[in-house]
Amino acid sequence: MTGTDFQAGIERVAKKLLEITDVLNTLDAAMGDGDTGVSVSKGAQGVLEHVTANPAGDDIGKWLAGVGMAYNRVAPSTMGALVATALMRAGKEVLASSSVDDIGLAKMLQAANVGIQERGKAKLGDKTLVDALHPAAEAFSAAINTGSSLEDAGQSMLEAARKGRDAAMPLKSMIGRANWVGGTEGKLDPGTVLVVTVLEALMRV
Amino acid sequence: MTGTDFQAGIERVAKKLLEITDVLNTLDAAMGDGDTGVSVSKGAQGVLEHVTANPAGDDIGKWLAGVGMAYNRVAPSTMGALVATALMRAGKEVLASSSVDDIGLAKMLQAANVGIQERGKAKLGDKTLVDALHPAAEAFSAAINTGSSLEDAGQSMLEAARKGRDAAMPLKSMIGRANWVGGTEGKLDPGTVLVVTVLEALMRV
Amino acid sequence: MKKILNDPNNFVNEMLEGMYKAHPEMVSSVGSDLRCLVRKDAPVMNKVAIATGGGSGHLPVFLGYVGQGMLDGTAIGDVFQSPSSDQMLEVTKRIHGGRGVLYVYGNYGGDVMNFDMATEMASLEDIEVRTVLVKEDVASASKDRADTRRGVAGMVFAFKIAGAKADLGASLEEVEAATIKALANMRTMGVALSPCILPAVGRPTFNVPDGEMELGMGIHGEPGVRRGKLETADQIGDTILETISADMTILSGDSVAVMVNGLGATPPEELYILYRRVHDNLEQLGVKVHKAFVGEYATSLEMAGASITILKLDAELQALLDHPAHTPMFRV
Amino acid sequence: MKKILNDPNNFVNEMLEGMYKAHPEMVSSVGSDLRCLVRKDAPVMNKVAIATGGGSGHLPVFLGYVGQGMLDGTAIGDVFQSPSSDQMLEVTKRIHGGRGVLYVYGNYGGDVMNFDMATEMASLEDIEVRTVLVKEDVASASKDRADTRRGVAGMVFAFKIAGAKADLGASLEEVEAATIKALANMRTMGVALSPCILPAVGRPTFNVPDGEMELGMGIHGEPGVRRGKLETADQIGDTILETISADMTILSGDSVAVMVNGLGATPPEELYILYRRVHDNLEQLGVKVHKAFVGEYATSLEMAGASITILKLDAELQALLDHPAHTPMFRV
Ligand SMILES: Nc1ncnc2c1ncn2[C@@H]1O[C@H](COP(=O)(O)OP(=O)(O)O)[C@@H](O)[C@H]1O
Ligand SMILES: Nc1ncnc2c1ncn2[C@@H]1O[C@H](COP(=O)(O)OP(=O)(O)O)[C@@H](O)[C@H]1O
Ligand SMILES: [Mg+2]
Ligand SMILES: [Mg+2]
Ligand SMILES: [Mg+2]
Ligand SMILES: [Mg+2]
Repeated sequence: MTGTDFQAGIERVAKKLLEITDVLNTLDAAMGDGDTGVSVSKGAQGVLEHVTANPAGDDIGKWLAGVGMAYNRVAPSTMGALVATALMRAGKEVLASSSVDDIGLAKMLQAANVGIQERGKAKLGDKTLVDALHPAAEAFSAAINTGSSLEDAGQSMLEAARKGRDAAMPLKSMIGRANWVGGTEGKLDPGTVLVVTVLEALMRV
Repeated sequence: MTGTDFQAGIERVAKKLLEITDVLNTLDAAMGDGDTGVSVSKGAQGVLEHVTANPAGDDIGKWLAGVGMAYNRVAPSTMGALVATALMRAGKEVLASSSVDDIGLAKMLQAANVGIQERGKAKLGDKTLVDALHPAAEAFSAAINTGSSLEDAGQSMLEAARKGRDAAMPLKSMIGRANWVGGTEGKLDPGTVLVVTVLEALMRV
Repeated sequence: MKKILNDPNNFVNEMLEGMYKAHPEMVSSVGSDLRCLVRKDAPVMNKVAIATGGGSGHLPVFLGYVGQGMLDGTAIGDVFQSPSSDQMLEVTKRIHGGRGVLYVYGNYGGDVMNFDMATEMASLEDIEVRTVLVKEDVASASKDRADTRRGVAGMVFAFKIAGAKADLGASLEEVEAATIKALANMRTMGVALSPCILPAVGRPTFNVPDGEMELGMGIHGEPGVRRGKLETADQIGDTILETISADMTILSGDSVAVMVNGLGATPPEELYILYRRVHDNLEQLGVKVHKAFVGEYATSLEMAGASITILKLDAELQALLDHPAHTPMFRV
Repeated sequence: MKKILNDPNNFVNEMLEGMYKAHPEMVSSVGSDLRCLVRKDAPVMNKVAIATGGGSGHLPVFLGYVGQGMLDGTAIGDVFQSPSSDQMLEVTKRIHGGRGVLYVYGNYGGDVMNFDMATEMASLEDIEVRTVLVKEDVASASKDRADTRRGVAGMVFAFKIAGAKADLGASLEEVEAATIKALANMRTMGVALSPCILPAVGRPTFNVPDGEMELGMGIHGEPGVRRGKLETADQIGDTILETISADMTILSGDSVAVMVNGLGATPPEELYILYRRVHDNLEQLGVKVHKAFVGEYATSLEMAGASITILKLDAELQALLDHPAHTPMFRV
């Protein structure tokens, strides 16, 4: 995959996120402060402006890190820091590369996953986006490493993310603002919905 | 009249005022801040305690000034300053006297009236207690000076006070807190009611 | 009622106990009457003493300004009620340092009457007292009745100027003259967005409906010049500055001090938003802001709203404003 | 909504503009980003720099404490939202005086993540950064989970101690150590009586019914330990002090600083009533109050309520607390 592919992927994700801001706000209102969508839409818009002004070039890694920082600048706070960390860590895996193969993609997703966990200190089962991202990254790596096609690996990744999202639903939020609010059990965590949406957009689902 | 008579008069007034505190509060609530009765009851109670501890003696003037200061101490603010001024000015007329004749009484009432007007700067027609007190003091002096009995002079005084109170009713309050509040026209001014009550108590009506 | 209280009848006395316990090095009472509060080091000999007083419920006014370079003492009453003339006299006697006493306080009926009585009593004790009434609220009466205007946050500037002049060793006449000059060059106007609740009453004594404001309302709820829809910060700032400059000439080249004062519940953030507009408007007029005071300087319990005070400065007033002051709630 | 505002979306930037206009001699921005606010004289060379940051809506926290003897700079975000790591980095670079930078801020997820990112980026620029997290709110987690506690008004004491130590020329390690010591000796607990309204939202994001209170509620509405009938000032003071002294030993002979902090709409009068009780209780325990801070130090817009912070002092902390400080909203 080239820089152009990455830029197209980022743009697809950003546009898709702009479509689900209301959903994210509603989910967050039920168990947080109701602003996930507000923050994500600021971030997505900022990213679209940034990539228009700074198209991807020869260094995919550096470019991705720049996209992450752009997101954090326009939409800081929790989600901004997590998104920026994910993109910077993923980018670090492919610094100075002008194209990335499937194994590289798997490493990037794992790096993003590890980075988010290091940054946010959320554990599996704390009912955060980690509950969707972690199994997805694991499934994708496993599939790629056992020789699956990108398409198939992507499908396993998506399935794992959706399963993780649903499995987190009955849990109680243990971290972040949702941790203050009672009665989070049985509600969808907006972060897990966001992860599934991002992966779907990458997969053009 | 001796010190004992004055003390008895002051006690009659204080007890009578304690009976009408609710009426005063209600009147003030309609056109001020609703605390005339609160303040008057504090003052009357303070006066009763003061005269019990400090009975009237040979110097009626000094004793009256003391009663006025006692009132001001327990119930300062507008009414406290006016009452204290009235008693101090009345007392000044009979300093070092152990008894007072009818002409002396008229002078005392006039001094109180003038003192209150100097202190409060309210003019006739501003809809304050001056509208009841001023005509009462004038009527009493006129009657005494033309040889009326104390009883008859007192009756003219009371009549003048009541007429003054009623004449002020349709007016608009021009001074004090009532001046802030709209729609005072047509309402009884608590200060005029207080003056009539005080004079009635002095006359044992 | 959203108040942290014990018995509402003890509101004033318990607040005072808290003040004495919190600032033992700065203030003390006159004898056992907590409501007569003076500088710890009173009387300061050979200095004109500055006294004030009035009802409680306006902190930092009055107690918060007692100390070096500002007030020597104050007598305070119940919430929004005058103290007694006796109390004012006690404070006066205690702070008198041999060069006379200046009373500086707001133009409210009960306060004026009681301070006037105290002045008469002080003269019997051979203490010379002069009075400067603070009445800088442009909204409270038209210019031809300016003498009946109320005193509001500008009181704080008056305390500062009088206190500094006295601290510099001036005579009673000189302190009086500087304070009168400051007041002639000072105007305030405010806006109220919500009422306050007297602790002993337990409900608002007046009302400002949600989404409305009353321009020019007084700090006890005295009606203002206009009740209407809540305007923007910029509109409020414009209106107030226009009203003030219609009442007092402010010219290009003038130097001013500005106070944007919160009435109690309005956060500092909003006060700075208001200040921003006032600053820009003054700048456009060619007026220099020598010093800005943004915060809570004279309040009405938990009333929401703000007032803006403009004080035109000459060299003397500017120096007096910048003179050091050190009190429990104010520091220069 | 009872707010003096223009476009709610400009709340933070217009507030900042007001601050820069009001205090031009004390603060300036880093380049054109108003949300990166530093001392006018930054960088102070050969001094450890102190930085903080977090969401807006807590004035005087954070901006009001930037100045001599306290903070060198701060990055602030939208109301109750973290600033970006970029902004923190910009502030860090601008204030670095060659001896390292100490981050002192409250333990909130978004802030921690962004400051951690800024730390990583600063290290790439060869700036040594250390972090001391403020997490002194006893109500926010039990003692065995003390590491997850929030930072509230005690932040102000932390700024004061760190700032004074740095002002005295100490090294980064020494400043860090003094700040850690202060935090180990500090506990806060608060009570909320009414919610606050985010300007952009226009209605309360949580609720406290009239006549009720929430003991231990956080400054963004984080739930506390008990929702119930509004208690008296004395009961509230007793409960908070008991909770604090169950968490940190306070012994007869100890010397402490006390902060009774208003959350926004609670008048100073009520804070003094609360202080009175805390002072009496401490006195009964044989504890000496070295200094009392009663006022608004860390707020939540127009929330009604108060918090109490106790800081145990040794000789070093006492000297650092008394060390001069001069900032837009705080002065020692
Ligand atoms: N420490 C964390 N690690 C990973 N994800 C987190 C963490 N804290 C919160 N989240 C995710 O962030 C989402 C909320 O995002 P958002 O509403 O933007 O943040 P905020 O809590 O600052 O309002 C949650 O649904 C959760 O999935
Ligand atoms: N300046 C004044 N001179 C004479 N009487 C006055 C004056 N101001 C107010 N009053 C009288 O005082 C009464 C109100 O008394 P009170 O309620 O105790 O005072 P306050 O206005 O301080 O609440 C009015 O009804 C009026 O008669
Ligand atoms: Mg949220
Ligand atoms: Mg009244
Ligand atoms: Mg306040
Ligand atoms: Mg406030």
